[in-house]
Amino acid sequence: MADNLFQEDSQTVADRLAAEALIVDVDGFEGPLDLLLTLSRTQKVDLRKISVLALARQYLAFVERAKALRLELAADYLVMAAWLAFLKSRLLLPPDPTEDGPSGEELAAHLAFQLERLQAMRDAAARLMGRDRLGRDFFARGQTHEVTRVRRLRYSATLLDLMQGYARIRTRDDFRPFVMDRDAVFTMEQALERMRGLIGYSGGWTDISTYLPEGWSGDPVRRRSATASTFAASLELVKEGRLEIRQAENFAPIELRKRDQKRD
Amino acid sequence: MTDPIDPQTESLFDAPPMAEQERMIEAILFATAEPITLRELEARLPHGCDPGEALAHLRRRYDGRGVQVMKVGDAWALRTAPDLGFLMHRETVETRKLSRAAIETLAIIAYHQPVTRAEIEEIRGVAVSRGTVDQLLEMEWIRFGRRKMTPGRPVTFVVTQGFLDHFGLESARDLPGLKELRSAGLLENRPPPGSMPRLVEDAPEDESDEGQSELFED
Amino acid sequence: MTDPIDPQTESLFDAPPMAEQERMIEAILFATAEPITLRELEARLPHGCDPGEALAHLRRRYDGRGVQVMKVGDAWALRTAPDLGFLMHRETVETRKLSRAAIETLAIIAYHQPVTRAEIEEIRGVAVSRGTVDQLLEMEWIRFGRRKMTPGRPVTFVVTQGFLDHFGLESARDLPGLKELRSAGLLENRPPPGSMPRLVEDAPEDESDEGQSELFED
Repeated sequence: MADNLFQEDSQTVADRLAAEALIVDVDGFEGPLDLLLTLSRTQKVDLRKISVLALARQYLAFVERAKALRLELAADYLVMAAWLAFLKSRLLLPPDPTEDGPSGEELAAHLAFQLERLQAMRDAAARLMGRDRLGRDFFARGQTHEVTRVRRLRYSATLLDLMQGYARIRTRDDFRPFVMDRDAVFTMEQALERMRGLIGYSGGWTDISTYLPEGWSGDPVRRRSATASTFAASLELVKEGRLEIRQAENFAPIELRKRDQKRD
Repeated sequence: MTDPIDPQTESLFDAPPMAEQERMIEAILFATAEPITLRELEARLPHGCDPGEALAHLRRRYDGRGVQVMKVGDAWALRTAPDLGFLMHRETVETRKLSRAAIETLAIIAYHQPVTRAEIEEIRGVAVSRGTVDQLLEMEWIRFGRRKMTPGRPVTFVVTQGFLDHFGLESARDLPGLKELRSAGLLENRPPPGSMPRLVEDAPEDESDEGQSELFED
Repeated sequence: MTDPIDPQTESLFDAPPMAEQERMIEAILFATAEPITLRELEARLPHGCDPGEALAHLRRRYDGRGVQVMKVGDAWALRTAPDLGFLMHRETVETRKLSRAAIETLAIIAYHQPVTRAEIEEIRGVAVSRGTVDQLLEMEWIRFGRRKMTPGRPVTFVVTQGFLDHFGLESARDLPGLKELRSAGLLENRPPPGSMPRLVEDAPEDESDEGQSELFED
């Protein structure tokens, strides 16, 4: 490929320069429509009076030159070239009455419309960017005073919510009036019973938490209930003279020891 | 847009007219993030301007307006008029539905007041979280009643006047009983298997009378 | 200082006098850099105020001043007069340099809105890169409009209040040359006749629609 590129001796230097100028530009084009718009400028006429036939010739010549230089053109440039070749033949040949579809003139008109519309958008974009702009020509307040938002929560409940809530509880009672859901409550009675059984085995000072029943230390609600009842039961046992209790300082662990009955 | 005097068309040596200087200072004070000193103003204005005089004009112009020209140290700034500060606070009220636990606890307190926490737990069948009670206390829908004359003298809860106002009740006795709830279709109409459910009106507890009367003491 | 009327002392049912409403709006607009909608103003003013009328008064008052009351879509903002920009070198914000593709895409969205990605590509004759759209979205100059009621229900793009604010436009109807472009038929979305190649590779409508919806799923 590279070799071939340097063997284009048949071309004059001027030809090559002209071709290369366009090729270098190819990168700068945003697609075939943009290239067509640029080519149309060489006609120096109102876009509405543009000769689409001439434009098609220019475009095809451009593609030929690019091919001659073995330049790979993107597919859409080639699709456009094929279509323009078709359009050119339509514009040049007398219309075939058996053929359906739009006439060459209609197709040319639409292409001219597309070019004009693209040019109009470019002009509009330029005008837009040339306007007085915020932060460049006019300015917003520099020293803003933020609004202090005071958020207030309000809870709502209707009388119906209340009654339904109550009804929910009472109907549950209808079916098991005296069975309470006390899964999460470890009563003082339970704790006392448990402690009475356990204290016989403890010799030295032991952290009260070791007396918590199994399965009650995970869930915070259950742990709280078990801790409270175990503590209350311990106090009860201290009162009975069967246990000693101590705490080194605030929030330090509470420790228990079996009271030596003999020393009493 | 207006048609202001273009400073470029002015003679190179003449300062812009005072009205124009005032406009310039107004724009600068508006757009700067910091208060600005006279010296800085002078540096930013076209040559020959008198920012002191222009400021005096501007200050007079804003006299009594919603925004005022104020001196901050030795600098100048535009500030909201002090009496309009209240416009800079925006209170947003968010309404949230009360949790089921809170509604049930509230309902029990309303129907059984005065009621202790242990009693609420017994009726609901689950422990009452501290947060639920605190929330209801904070909303001022419940308050502490008198202590119960039982061992440990536990505190009781009663509903407040605010509660009655919110629910459009004249008294806690206006709360419908179970019979009415049932006839209103709020309860499934099933014959209770054991004892009739306790109705508020005929609640056997001696405290209930006491509680209601307590409610209307204050 | 002046002795403004304290709105607290007003009757609960009377709105403050118009002059006072004007002061309040002045203070609110001065306090912020963002445009504020009429609705927001109404919410922040005492009950019964007429921000629309007060704004009209305020706008007249600032006519020709160094600061102006500008309408931005359905919102209002105070901005310095554009002719005084030369004084604000220090406040000038460097705007990100937009690519030619981004500028053209922005103009097409502004003039053709609501417009689909496929329509933008049709006008420009090339695929619109995702980065271009992302950049414009990020700058908050464009946003998604409602979906088009065509097969595939593609999303559309429209310009934002931020766009209007940046370019000093009251509404998208005030875009320069809009009327002329419309009467010249250049804002029409004319379908290409028959065999014409779609200039964008992914030709058929439904495919490109699919691409778009995919892009905006999140």
